[in-house]
Amino acid sequence: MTGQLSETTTLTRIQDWVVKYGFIAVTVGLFVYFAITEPAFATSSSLFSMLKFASVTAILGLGVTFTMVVGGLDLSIGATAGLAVQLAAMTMVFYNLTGPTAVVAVLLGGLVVGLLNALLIVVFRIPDLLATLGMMFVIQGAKLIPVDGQSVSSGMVLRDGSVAPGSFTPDFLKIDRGFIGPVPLPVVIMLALVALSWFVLSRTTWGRLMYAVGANPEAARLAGVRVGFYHGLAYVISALLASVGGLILVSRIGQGDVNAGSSSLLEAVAVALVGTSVLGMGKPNAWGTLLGALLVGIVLTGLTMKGMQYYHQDTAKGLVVIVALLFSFTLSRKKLRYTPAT
Amino acid sequence: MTGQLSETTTLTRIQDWVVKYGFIAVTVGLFVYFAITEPAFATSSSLFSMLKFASVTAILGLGVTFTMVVGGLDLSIGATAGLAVQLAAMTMVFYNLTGPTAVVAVLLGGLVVGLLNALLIVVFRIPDLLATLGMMFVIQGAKLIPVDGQSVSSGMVLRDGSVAPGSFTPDFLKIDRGFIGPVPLPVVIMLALVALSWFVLSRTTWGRLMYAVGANPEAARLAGVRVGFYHGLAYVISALLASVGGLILVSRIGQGDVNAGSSSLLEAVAVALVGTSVLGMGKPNAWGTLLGALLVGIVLTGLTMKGMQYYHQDTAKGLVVIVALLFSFTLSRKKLRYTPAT
Amino acid sequence: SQGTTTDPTSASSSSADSGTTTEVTADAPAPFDGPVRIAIVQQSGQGDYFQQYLNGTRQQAAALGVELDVYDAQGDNATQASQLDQAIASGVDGIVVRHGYPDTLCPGVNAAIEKGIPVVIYDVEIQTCAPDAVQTQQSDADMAGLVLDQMLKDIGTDQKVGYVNVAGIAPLDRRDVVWRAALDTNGWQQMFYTGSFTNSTATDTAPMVSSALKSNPDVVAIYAPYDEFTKGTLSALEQNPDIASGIKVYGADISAADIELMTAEGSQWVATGATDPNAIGAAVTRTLFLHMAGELPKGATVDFPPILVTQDFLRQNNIKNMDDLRAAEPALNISDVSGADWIPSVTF
Amino acid sequence: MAPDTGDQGAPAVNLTGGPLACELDGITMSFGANEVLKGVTLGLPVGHVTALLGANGAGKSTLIKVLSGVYPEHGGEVRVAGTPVEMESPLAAARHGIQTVHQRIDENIVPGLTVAENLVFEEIVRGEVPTVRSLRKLLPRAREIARTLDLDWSDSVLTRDVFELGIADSQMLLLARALVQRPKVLVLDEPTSTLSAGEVDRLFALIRRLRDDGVAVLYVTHRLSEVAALADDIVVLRDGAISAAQQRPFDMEQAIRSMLGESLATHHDLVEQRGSATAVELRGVQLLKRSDPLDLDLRYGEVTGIVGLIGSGKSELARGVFGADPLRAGTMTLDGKPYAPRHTSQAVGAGVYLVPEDRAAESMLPGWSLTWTSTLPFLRSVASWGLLRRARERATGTAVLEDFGVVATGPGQAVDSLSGGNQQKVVVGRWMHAGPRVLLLDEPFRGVDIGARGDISHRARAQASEGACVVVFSSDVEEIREIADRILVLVEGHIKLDAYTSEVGNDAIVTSMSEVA
Ligand SMILES: Nc1ncnc2c1ncn2[C@@H]1O[C@H](COP(=O)(O)OP(=O)(O)OP(=O)(O)O)[C@@H](O)[C@H]1O
Ligand SMILES: Nc1ncnc2c1ncn2[C@@H]1O[C@H](COP(=O)(O)OP(=O)(O)OP(=O)(O)O)[C@@H](O)[C@H]1O
Ligand SMILES: [Mg+2]
Ligand SMILES: [Mg+2]
Repeated sequence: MTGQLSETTTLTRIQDWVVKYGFIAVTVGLFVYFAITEPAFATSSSLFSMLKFASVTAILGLGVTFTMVVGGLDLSIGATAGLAVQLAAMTMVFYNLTGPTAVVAVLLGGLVVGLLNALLIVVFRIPDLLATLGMMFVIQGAKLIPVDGQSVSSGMVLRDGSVAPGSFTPDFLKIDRGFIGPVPLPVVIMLALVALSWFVLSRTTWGRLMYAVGANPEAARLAGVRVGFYHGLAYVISALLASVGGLILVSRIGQGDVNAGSSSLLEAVAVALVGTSVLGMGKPNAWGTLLGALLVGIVLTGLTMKGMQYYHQDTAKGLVVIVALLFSFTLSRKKLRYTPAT
Repeated sequence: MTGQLSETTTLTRIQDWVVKYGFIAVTVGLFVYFAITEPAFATSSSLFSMLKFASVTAILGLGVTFTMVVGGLDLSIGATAGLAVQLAAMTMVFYNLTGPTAVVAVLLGGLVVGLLNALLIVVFRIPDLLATLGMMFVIQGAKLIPVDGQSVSSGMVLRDGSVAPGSFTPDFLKIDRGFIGPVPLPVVIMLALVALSWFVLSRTTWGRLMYAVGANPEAARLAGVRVGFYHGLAYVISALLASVGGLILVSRIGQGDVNAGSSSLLEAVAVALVGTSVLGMGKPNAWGTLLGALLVGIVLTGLTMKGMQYYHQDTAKGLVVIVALLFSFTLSRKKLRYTPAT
Repeated sequence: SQGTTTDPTSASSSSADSGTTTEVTADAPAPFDGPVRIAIVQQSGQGDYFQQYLNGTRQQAAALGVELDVYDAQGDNATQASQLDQAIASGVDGIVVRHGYPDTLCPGVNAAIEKGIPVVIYDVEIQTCAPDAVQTQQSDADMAGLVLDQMLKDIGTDQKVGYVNVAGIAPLDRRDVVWRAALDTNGWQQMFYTGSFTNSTATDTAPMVSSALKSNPDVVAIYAPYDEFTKGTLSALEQNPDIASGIKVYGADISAADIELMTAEGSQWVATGATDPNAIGAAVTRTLFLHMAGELPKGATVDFPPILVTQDFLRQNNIKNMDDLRAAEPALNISDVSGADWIPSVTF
Repeated sequence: MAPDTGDQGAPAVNLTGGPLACELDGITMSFGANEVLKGVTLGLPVGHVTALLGANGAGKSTLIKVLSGVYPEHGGEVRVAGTPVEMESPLAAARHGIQTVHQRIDENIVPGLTVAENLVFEEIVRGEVPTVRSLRKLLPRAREIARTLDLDWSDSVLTRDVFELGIADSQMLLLARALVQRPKVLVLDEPTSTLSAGEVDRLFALIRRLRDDGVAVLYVTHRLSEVAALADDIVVLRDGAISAAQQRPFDMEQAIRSMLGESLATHHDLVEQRGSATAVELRGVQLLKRSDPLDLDLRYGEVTGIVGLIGSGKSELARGVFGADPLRAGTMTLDGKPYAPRHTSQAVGAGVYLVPEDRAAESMLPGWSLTWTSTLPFLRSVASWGLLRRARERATGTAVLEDFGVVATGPGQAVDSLSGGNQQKVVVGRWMHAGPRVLLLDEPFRGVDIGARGDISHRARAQASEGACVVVFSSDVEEIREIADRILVLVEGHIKLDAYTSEVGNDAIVTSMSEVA
């Protein structure tokens, strides 16, 4: 019995610990560091505003997570969130309808985008990345057509010369500005959606089947799984989540904004990808995505408080991502297998 | 043991034809349409300026193509091109050095980025998408540090209060503004790089081994291929190509520009992905990437001449991508297999 | 047969603010006696300001029956250079170049002029390298100056202040120069300098200002010299009601959305420096027409003055949108700038 | 498990006393906590074929990967011609004259490259081909390599994407590629599991020729008939250690005992069962592009074996009945009712299950545990209201594991880290556990050791006697005879013979298999 037993030496045990908890440790460590050096950082209002800031990224990241679970990647989420902004503003300002109507319109819009993505990918067999990239461009342009490229705001003059009749309703603005107890509403929404996503993905048959589709679609099909359905479902869920993110955005801005959402894409992807490595999971998962969003939020808030130049944001974001990945992939002794396909 | 030949009915023959040439037919068809309806479209100066316009996208797309060949995807090319813009401007304006020195500095910068990407991916085993996404953020921020976030232009005031001594040299500006015979230099560079990339990818053992690494790294490893070397090589080539694209960009802009390059990423990815479907190849290839860039160029130029709103650009771009993909993937009878991995 | 009445439908299919045209009293000179095609080559069309600018351009072109090609670089300078080439190659009769870098545009502008295409520049400092182009600009220095004077009046000297801006964008850099001078002369102490210029500037700027505020709750005023920055700043204030309630915000630009924000209950945006982008778009186009007709020499310069708009002024006059503002402040219309008896001037 | 102390005692390093081409000395290897090789010492004599036997998971493929430089981090020593060498990479092994054809074809074929490029691949890798070379110029060399195994592939086949080759042709390609290198040591890991008789004969002729030229051959197989036909020596690997070694004449009983342990379940003689009620009725079904329509009844209560050469349409038939691919033409009924599954989920819902032939590509979900793999098709039964019940899941996983004696660390182990035979047990087991009406087994014994093969066939027969309709597809007549009550011979999509096993001899089957339609 000589051989090289993989002795669980202290070293490998430390290594495993780092892989599993390193990411969380970094997050907590940074948090503590900022809390000590910047007294303003750990105040509850500062924390809540940080969480609020992270909420949109986290929610869009959840959408990306779902599509990564089925082995794809939704590049259209940023544009979908932007579409939501546009739809909400139009519903309330142009048509003078209520806040709830705007929410319904936004979710319907998201549903349509999700179904279109699913159609292109499942029925027309266009690889995920390509289909959603195309959709991204289409939505980005198409959403501007009804508003002639202008941001919608109350009091604006319409094509026919009349003044837009409506404005953002107070109940709608509550989506971003409301509270439940001391907790801002978007934070509640984010946590609820993360918990729900986690639940769906790891405790229900739907989630399991989505993971199956992502792991080996052919094997899943031969096990009797309706691969196309679950594959498409993930894109519908993703688009709906993006719409919810858009709702928060538009309620935060308080008017239409033609550019909202588009900058969220790469950040959401980054957060979801980073999330795959949390707890040494090696697969896309909801809590990981949340943690990724929080880590980015902590770093940006903390460094801004420390007075860094605005362009250090990106550097910091990138370094955080890379360091998180070093923990998970470089140190990991088991091969992490997650590969989002086309 | 030749396996069965598929029956070639008229229908399937048409279908195969469409898959193979449909993309080219659409490109040519649109070209002819614009040439007829917009007399200014098909003039040689107009065509050359269109080609010049497409050159940067095509060159960045080539970089993406190389990384897709090895089964990855380089998300840092846009940032790398932006870094090139910054480096060239700094070399000439801050340090008052010559154009050739700037070119060398830019290519060295690209080399460093490529090697860093290769290090993260090959040595530190971080999945391609994640590593290059992280690098993208890092470069985007880091390139702004030496210039305090400002676009470099001649005559600007430096940190120490002195005026920047240098300016863009005429020979450097020739990179974008020069001609060889009637052909603009960037077009020549683009064609040369496409031809070279095609040659390397499909006529040399290096290219073949890169395809092998992308298609089945395990098989390549078992056959003795130094998988890591070729995998890393693709990222180095990609970063160098991005730097060349950046050189053309900065010489076109004629001064530093902090935002240059970043908008090219998704377009370059789209073009390279669309290129995989040209001629029914089903794998990333240099000519396909060129054609993709040309198609996008034709559509955007033609529609602009037809007086469309700016936001229709995106819609048009997206629709072109989707239609091209419908030809290749939906109609294709053979299963296209290309899947860029993590 | 340019009409005299409001004609929103024929003026443009895509107008937000539709203008009124003045009556012409003379026949148009060459080349406007035949079909004319002009192009505008703009650095970016995204955002309200640029959309309104383009709206003014379109309506003014339509009023004279001129066809307009719009080249939009979506913020990409290299693309703008290419598009200038494309516009020249497409054989238009005149070109407006709007925003961008001088070094980027200079060769193209000179090439166009060499080919006999008249060029009007808006807001690019290109005099030295393209002396034959007609220069137009809104005065950013004046705009910043007006607002900062108001700020001085409101808060006095020796105060702690915040600043939201980024470097590297020409008009913002010009405003920055005025800001630095004001810091010095007024003894203001800049506590933070932050901002994020992205595709969704307002949304991305908000969290940064919010964090900066938390570590510097003692600032009394913030200058955010671009309305997207101003919006982001307001949103950040809103998220920190406990520390931010007394802070005054000074901005730039004006649009219907901005008016809504300034007049909203409890709004902290107290003053902005403004021009009407619609009017400027139209005036620049008129300048091109004059230049094309030979009534304005090569190398001429035309300036568009800004005005100061305060929250009090808006509230007192019950101003809800740009139409109201124009009615209350006709100076915004600048319809007399670059006018001629053969040009139906569009006023808004 | 009691350690095997076979009467051979400590395994001999050198059975023949002749010169050794290559020696393995005290090789150890482990994956994580799993110690797979526990000190293997073995010599490969020049001009001998050494058969390496062992149950699934014994460590054969691992040993081979050590020898071929895939696992450089092993313990112990490798000597080539008496000199210790570092096998630090596959390239190093090739430089020392060791050529290997690994077990998993999909890990060795490079899709996206042409057949020709795959044939010449090793030479491309070693830089023996000039850097700049067009495909056309590779063709002559590719043809030459293909000819080693008498593969007369036309240029149109050679320039095709290798992905379009079937699994058997791919195997032949890999063999040709290794054989043409004129190695000093040739290592073949289950090369015949996807081949049918004709190809096997050609391969064997070539191996014998190489042996006579002085090549040392290490040959891994689960087919004892091949050992008898080809091998000079037998070495048996058990639980990561050599448990026995033999020279001709072989004592197969003894070999099997050392493989599987003394507790080998005695081989059940087949008691023929004849079914009556028709389960699936096929009418006018066309399997291949140009084959005639076929009528066929598959009955409950018996095991139907469908045997045919490669490309005869066995898989097409299995997949058609399962709804994995649409039938080209024809109709089916199940229990007398029209049955036209447009999707596999309908088949599974109706109790029609398929174990597909390509395990890695069609059954394995990377990283999935034994439990998850087992419950995948029947998630609804381990969930209530869409909510997964973990206890129920684990119970199913454990049941599958125990029913088949899967060698695993527990129901939580990832299935793709099991050895091939154990993977197959899991896949077969999950369907059997659910009680199939119709169970289609496509090449169920591919890469499965005799013990497991006995288990699977025993269980399949038990299912049939409980009333299920079991259909086994194979190209191996022996295998089919071992399991089937009724034998059908398929030739080019057409049934050539349909008889009960007891009524038909081997010769008749083989003759009709090779008949031309
Ligand atoms: N990459 C790996 N990671 C972890 N465990 C492995 C790996 N490869 C093999 N094993 C384990 O090593 C043991 C030996 O596997 P190996 O493939 O060598 O068996 P084998 O004798 O070739 O079996 P078979 O006849 O089924 O091919 C098995 O228990 C398997 O689970
Ligand atoms: N991937 C493929 N591409 C093209 N033709 C194929 C492919 N797979 C199988 N074929 C062809 O389809 C026909 C039927 O194949 P099928 O797999 O049903 O045969 P089989 O009897 O099961 O043989 P095997 O032992 O190879 O599985 C054959 O002519 C075969 O060459
Ligand atoms: Mg094996
Ligand atoms: Mg088969």
